[in-house]
Amino acid sequence: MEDVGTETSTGLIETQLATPLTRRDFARRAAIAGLAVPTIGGFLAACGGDDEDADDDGGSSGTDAGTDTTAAGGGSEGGTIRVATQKPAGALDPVAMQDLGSYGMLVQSFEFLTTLGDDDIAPGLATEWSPNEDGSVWTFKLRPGVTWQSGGDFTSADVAATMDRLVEAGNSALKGVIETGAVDTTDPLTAVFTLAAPNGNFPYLVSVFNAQAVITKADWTSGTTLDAKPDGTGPWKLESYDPNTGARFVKSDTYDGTPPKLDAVEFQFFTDLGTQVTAVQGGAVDVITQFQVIGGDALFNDPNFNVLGFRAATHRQIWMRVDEGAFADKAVRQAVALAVDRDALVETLFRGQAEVGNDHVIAPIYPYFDSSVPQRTRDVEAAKELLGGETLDVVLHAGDLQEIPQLAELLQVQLKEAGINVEIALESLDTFYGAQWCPAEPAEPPCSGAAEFGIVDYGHRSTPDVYLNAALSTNGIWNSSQYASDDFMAAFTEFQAAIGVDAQKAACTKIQTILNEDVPVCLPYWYNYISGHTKAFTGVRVSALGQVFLDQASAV
Amino acid sequence: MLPYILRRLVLALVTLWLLATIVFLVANVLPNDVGRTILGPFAPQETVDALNAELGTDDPMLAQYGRQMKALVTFDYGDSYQSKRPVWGILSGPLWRSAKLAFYALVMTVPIAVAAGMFAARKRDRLSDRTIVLAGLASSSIPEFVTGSILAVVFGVAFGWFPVLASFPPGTSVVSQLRFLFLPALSMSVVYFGYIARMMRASTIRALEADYTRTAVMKGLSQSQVMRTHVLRNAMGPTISVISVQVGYLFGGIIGVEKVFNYNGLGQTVLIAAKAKDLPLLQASVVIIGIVYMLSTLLADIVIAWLNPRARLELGS
Amino acid sequence: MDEELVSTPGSDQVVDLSRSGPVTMQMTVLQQAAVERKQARRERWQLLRRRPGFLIGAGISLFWVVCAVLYDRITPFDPFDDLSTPLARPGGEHWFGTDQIGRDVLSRVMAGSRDVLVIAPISAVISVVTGTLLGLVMGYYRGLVDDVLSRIVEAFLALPVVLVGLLALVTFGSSEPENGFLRWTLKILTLGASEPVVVIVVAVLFTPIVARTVRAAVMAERDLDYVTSARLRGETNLFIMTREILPNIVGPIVVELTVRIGYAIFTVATLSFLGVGVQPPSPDWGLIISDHYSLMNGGIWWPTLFPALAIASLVIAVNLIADSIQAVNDR
Amino acid sequence: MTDTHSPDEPRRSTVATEVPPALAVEDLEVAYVVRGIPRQVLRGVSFHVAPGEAYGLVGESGCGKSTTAYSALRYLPRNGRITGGRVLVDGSDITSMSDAELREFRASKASMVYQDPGSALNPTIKVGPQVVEAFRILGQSKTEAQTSALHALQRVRIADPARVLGRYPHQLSGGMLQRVVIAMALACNPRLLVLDEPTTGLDATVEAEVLDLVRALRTDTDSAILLIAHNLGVIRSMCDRVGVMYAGTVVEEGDASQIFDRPQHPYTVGLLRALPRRGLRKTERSLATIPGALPQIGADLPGCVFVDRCELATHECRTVPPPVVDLGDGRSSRCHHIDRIPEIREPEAGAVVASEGETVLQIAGVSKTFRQSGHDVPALVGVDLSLADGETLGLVGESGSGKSTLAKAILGIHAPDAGGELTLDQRQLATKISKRSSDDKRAMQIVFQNPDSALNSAWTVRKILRRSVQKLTGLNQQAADDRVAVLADHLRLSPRHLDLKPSQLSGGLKQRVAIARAFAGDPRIVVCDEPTSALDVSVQAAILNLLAELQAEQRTSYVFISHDLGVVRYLADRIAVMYLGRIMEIGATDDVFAGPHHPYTEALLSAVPSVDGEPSTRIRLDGEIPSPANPPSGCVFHPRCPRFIEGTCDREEPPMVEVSLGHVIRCHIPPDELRVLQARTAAAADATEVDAVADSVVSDEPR
Repeated sequence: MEDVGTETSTGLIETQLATPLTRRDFARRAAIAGLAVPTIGGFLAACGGDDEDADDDGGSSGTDAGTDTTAAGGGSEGGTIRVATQKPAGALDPVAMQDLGSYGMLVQSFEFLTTLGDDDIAPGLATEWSPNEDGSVWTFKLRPGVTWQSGGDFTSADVAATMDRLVEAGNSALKGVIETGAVDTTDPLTAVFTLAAPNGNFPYLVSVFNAQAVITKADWTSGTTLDAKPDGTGPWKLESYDPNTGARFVKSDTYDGTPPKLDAVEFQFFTDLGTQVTAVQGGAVDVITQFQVIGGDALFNDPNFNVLGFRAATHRQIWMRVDEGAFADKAVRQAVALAVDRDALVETLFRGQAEVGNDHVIAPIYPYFDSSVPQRTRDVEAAKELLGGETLDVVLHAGDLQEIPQLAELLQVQLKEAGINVEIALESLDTFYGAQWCPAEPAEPPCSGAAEFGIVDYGHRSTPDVYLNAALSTNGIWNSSQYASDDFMAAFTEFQAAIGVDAQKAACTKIQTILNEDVPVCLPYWYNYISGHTKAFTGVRVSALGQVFLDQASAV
Repeated sequence: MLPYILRRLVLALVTLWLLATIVFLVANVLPNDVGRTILGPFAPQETVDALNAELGTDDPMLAQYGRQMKALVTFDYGDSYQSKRPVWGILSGPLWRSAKLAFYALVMTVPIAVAAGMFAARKRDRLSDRTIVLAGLASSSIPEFVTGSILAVVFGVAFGWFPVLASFPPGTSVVSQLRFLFLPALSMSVVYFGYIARMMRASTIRALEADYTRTAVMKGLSQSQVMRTHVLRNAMGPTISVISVQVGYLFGGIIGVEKVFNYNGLGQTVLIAAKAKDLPLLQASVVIIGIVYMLSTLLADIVIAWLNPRARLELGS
Repeated sequence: MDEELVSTPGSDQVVDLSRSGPVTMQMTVLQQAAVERKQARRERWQLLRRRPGFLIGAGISLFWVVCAVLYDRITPFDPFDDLSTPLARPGGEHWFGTDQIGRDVLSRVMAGSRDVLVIAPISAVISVVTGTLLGLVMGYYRGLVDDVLSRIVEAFLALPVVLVGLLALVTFGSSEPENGFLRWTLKILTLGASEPVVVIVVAVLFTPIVARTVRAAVMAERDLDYVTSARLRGETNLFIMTREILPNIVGPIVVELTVRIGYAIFTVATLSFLGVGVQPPSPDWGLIISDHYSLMNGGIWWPTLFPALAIASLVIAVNLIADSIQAVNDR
Repeated sequence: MTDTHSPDEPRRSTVATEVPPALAVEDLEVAYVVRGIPRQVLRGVSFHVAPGEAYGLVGESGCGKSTTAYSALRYLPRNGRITGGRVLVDGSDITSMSDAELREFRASKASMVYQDPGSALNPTIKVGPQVVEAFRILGQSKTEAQTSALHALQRVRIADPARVLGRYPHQLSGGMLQRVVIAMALACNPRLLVLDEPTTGLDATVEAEVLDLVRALRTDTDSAILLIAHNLGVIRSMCDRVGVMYAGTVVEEGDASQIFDRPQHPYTVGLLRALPRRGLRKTERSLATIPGALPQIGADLPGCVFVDRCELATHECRTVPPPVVDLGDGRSSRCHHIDRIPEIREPEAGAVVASEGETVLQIAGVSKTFRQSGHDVPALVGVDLSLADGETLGLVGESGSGKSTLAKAILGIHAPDAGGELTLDQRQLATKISKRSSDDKRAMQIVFQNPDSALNSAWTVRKILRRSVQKLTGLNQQAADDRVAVLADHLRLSPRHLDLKPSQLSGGLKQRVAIARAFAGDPRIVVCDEPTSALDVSVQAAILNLLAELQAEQRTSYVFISHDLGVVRYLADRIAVMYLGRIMEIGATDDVFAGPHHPYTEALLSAVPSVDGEPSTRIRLDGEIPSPANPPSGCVFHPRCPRFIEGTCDREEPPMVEVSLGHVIRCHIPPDELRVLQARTAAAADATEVDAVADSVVSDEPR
């Protein structure tokens, strides 16, 4: 429950960027905003038609956001932008927050050392950074002249305090990477990180893709919330906050960067995606942080709406327990995978705004994805054969989130043809995470007490490490299928140790093959992150983590 | 009058105590294992036990009941399981917003529905009466969430006359708030209309058939004079009384409407709390609605007494 | 108003015995009496049948009952497995269009009557049975018993149905409770209805409302002289309540039953709209609406509108029947 | 305070042919639409009322009296239609008026006063505005209307009109309310005043006041009065002319005294003979009854409407509608056989013999105190009574005098206060019914006033009777069935009736079933609580005959409660007069009626309007019965007593004085003195005119 508990696509956000990658590599999987598409027709033509094209578009789409920004130069001064977002699930505690709604709030006031760039991470509170030879010590030069909204200059002491807090709270991205006291603060404008182990990819771990890594003031304490103590170094200052209705940020007069053109940002909180679309249509809000293709037709068709859509690693896993029950037999798991009609799912649930999955967690957007591993396609006869003519009665557990209920229903129909009778047990997300999926605090990983068969949602990650580590590793904390495979573990270790895309790809080929064979989880599709804003504004940038950047936004 | 109100308040306290007891039974006793309820069937027993210990739900029933009663008396239901904030703090804002919405809906409906009910009674069994009766029946038969969705699409999206979302930004002027709340209030209004108009029609017919109405007609008063001076006052009483009893029921409608219009009232809060199995929040909400119900019935009785001196006499005794 | 001015004067129903001449054969006489009684019943039925409201209500209800009984056998498509183009507009093959995963909305709406037509009447019947018992006791004994029970009833009345529905569904879940006694009770009471918790919640919360109605009816009856007469010949209270008074308040109880069914339908639909109660792929009307209402702003109105109309039609139908029965009762 | 009145006076205009009538009803036909079918209720009603004349309509319920009255103001129920004929008020035809004309007509030319004044005024509005409204409608300004309202109340002899105007209706007594209604009705000085059962439901003493008032007001208005009453005494004492209605037709019309003394239609004859008139006792003869029942509304009646119940009926009567036979002097009758009227037989002498038996029931010091919102309300105070085997004890008194409470105390429905003793056949009786043995339960039963509520309408007659038989006698099923058959036969219920439900029976039959039930276990005592007051006279006669016969056969004792002194006098062997929970006078019926009476008895007796047209002594009582919660000091009757002796009556409880054997009066005035006083009053009755009472003003104390 603590990890999740929100109706967002990335209920499980714990970005882990442990793999050394070059900046160029990163850019290809950054999944940064904004393929701007005016109509659904165009959008479908661009993305639905050819995955590779879409991928390329996605890559260049980073510049699309940049184009908006330059265009914003001609935008008018002043005004307020209204943003529809998921209601924050918990308190706005930067250290402990776990959901998109909270992320969206925090990034308005706080900054990261490295932030969202056009095609890579870009300088944030750090103007430049460099590692030592083996990548075990990283030196970040800090931006001078930065002041806190509550007064005082931003210094390396703030960075050090923030990092200590994160380590103490067990931030999973930094866990094992740094220890407390890792930051040397001798020079107020230089933060020197001494890592526990060499890591070539460290700047990503303190970027926007580790949402909890916002830099807070040295005297900040864990548990303090933004609304209790509005502060930050960023462009916006929290003016009012009501956990139920929304929040309002105004231009911060202490911000050292280019002052935002807009006067204020207003967030309205929603519990329901559908009403957000209605809100945009009715002119109640200008930006929608995320919406779905189904139900979003109105926005795709709206000539005054700018759809920001991009490919992401967001996906669903249908887990099957390998240790006991109906799915202990690998043949049954394979039968399920064969009975699933992935194309139909992609078409029905996403109108093509998704890519079919192949039962492993290496997303096609990752550079090391091996497209040569054969794609599994539907074969009901083969599935029946695997089941040996037997029928199977199972209960499918799922949380009520976005398209998951429909996915469950479609699976029910599809599996029935192969002789697998599925009963659906749909629960609210809270119940689901509390009950059917891995309990909050597994006494003994892996994931003691998960249901046999279920659907769980995974949010976007810049690398597949979390998926591989938490969901599939022996004793992984979210290993709901209780998967334990030495072959897989070996391949995973190889992937982590690998330097460079080619080596990583070689490891991924193994991972893809092993998982396809063992099918601890069936992965029906990867789907696109879709966001957007009305054309009354420009310069809006979003990330796949529900973060909206409005410092460069302006009214047209 | 005052002793009557005092006695009613005392009775209300008794009712409140019973209400809290019922809620306690439903939430704590019947499920037998609150921790299991919250964590679900797959959670390991140690986790469940730990949660029960944390929540105090493994204490003897009597101790738990004592805590509940203390919560009722001190108005302190502790912290929400979900957000770890005090329950009353979470509920006060939404309660106020829901009250505003419901009141708006009532103000919007009552005059029209009362007029329609009286008109129908006057035209009893004629086409206009049948039309109103059927419209009332239909309007109170369509759940609020359905009406709300349709209204949102038609007036909010297609015509763009009203905001489709009820959540107005802080600092919105009252007039502007009325615009924001118009569509949700209207969706509730449609259902209220059916209730009130039908009730009003029935009690108007009763009043029209009463001897005093005959006296008035025989005096040579015009029909509208008779309706205004003699029938209205007498017919309002039963209508008010029935509506006040429906408060709890009508609250169910608010939940749906608030969901459709993303209005952060009590309904939304409760719905979220329910899905999160946030028992303290839910229990407190039920008690709040209970208080609202009792206040509204009390208010209704006072209004009725004001309308009808004979009722006043009955109340006095 | 003077008796003779009432639209159906009492004299109209009085069988005029004095004019029928001397009675010779007792058998024929008894038969005649039976015929007369039957006539009275038939007359009531004819009165009912002559009301257009009743006919319309009965017609609509019958349609839904047929749908519920024959279920997927009469639907044009399989309401669960027959997938075609998602969200196809109404027309041609799919009169009511298709839903978001491509099932025929008409078929689902037809099949969707089953849940509601099991849950609503069962919960209404339970509430009427328990409410009647409670109301009898309250109205008959008055005094302390009534005071105490009235307070409890009042407390229940203060409970918002939907909210308690949420609370109960949360605590018990939509699955069967762990508690053995409860599970047993639910099984007995709900006759295998698909959603025992919903049934019980609705039944429990409607009980006090019924009890109030019955109490009022009993209060009116218990002061009548036939009750005094029964006490004078030494009848037990139980006998007086169940054998003397109860038959006389059947009218309002029947009306209450129909009205409660209407409210139960409404409540069940609301609960499933709010996302508690039923499980997919149930074609429950509230669930279909819940799944699709947010699509309306995209112009996809059919998967919301048709189940909504179904709910409305059934509630209206039941209420029309209730109104008609009441009108005939009041004669 | 005392004065006399001859009810046949004044008779100003018998037939004023030269003056246009205030009300002319011509061939009026009215139908009610029942289930889509129009059913005729008035079949060509015609009569005229001259200005200043009082015209009475009599007949059993359902004969169309009220429909006629309401038609005269065109105020029919929603399903009523005037299908033929005309109603002319002051020369204008109201059947063809537009809505606006009708309103104007009602505002200025006609008014109506009806039964149950308690509901005739709007309970939510003070009396003042309601009276003022009646004047405002005439175009008066607000202040004018207020002054007029004050005058209007003074005119109906309300002592403190300003205070009454500031009251709500529920704060006033029934008599006071009826005065207010009359005041409103007279606001416009109407050409036509319709009174529909204006005194039904009021106590005899209050009724007398209201009737006096109306009579007095007639002298200063020129209004024509149309009076509807089922009480023939009221009609006789109030009206100049009378129309007798049957099945929607006026069957006989003429001068009031003529009609009552020399009826010329079989129906009128039957109606009058059914009444216990002229001090008739059960020992003299049984009462005449009219067999059968009123035809159903809308029935096809090709011949005489009364044919089915007429002794004289011939074939002609069935097929040919009788002509209106003008008997001269304004009299007419619709009968083919007026010449044969004298043939109609008087009932044979009754076989009922007064009984002198053992004491069955002894009541000693029975009191009953109710707790009402924290106050003690004594409803019975130290009542001592005895009831002999086969005897009828009549209980009389105004409402609130404790009659019913006494009956219920005897039956154990309301257990009396501790200290009182009930003895049945020398055995002490438990005070609570639930504590009594089944024999004791069986020994005492009751017949209620309203047979509709007394019988379980969900049960068949057979079930009702069988249950009582089984429960009271403990017989088995077969034996009980046999006994039910015997019982039914006894009560003249045909076996057919047994399988019907009460709602399918007429009022008279229902009451028979109720009596049968009371007799199911051969009771020693039957309490009859106004058993005939809900019934028409012809049915009442049958029930009274039946009760008398049953008593004679089974030696059952009756406690007979009634407000109708004629009925009590007919049936009761002894009479107890109650006031404020106390017995004021008790004695053999003849003694009580002959006097000397207690002043209260005297007032009760004089309040009854006589059908026989005898001039009667009229004693007025001030106000109404006081609240039992605060009984007056001394003699509880003293505040209303016309013979009140200051210093004695208000200080000391009066003693029980034996006038003659078994005739006891609770009064300070010695019997001899009372006898003299009462004789003097009676003598004065012949001399004094009615209008002397006009000055008397009644206080407005709330009930």
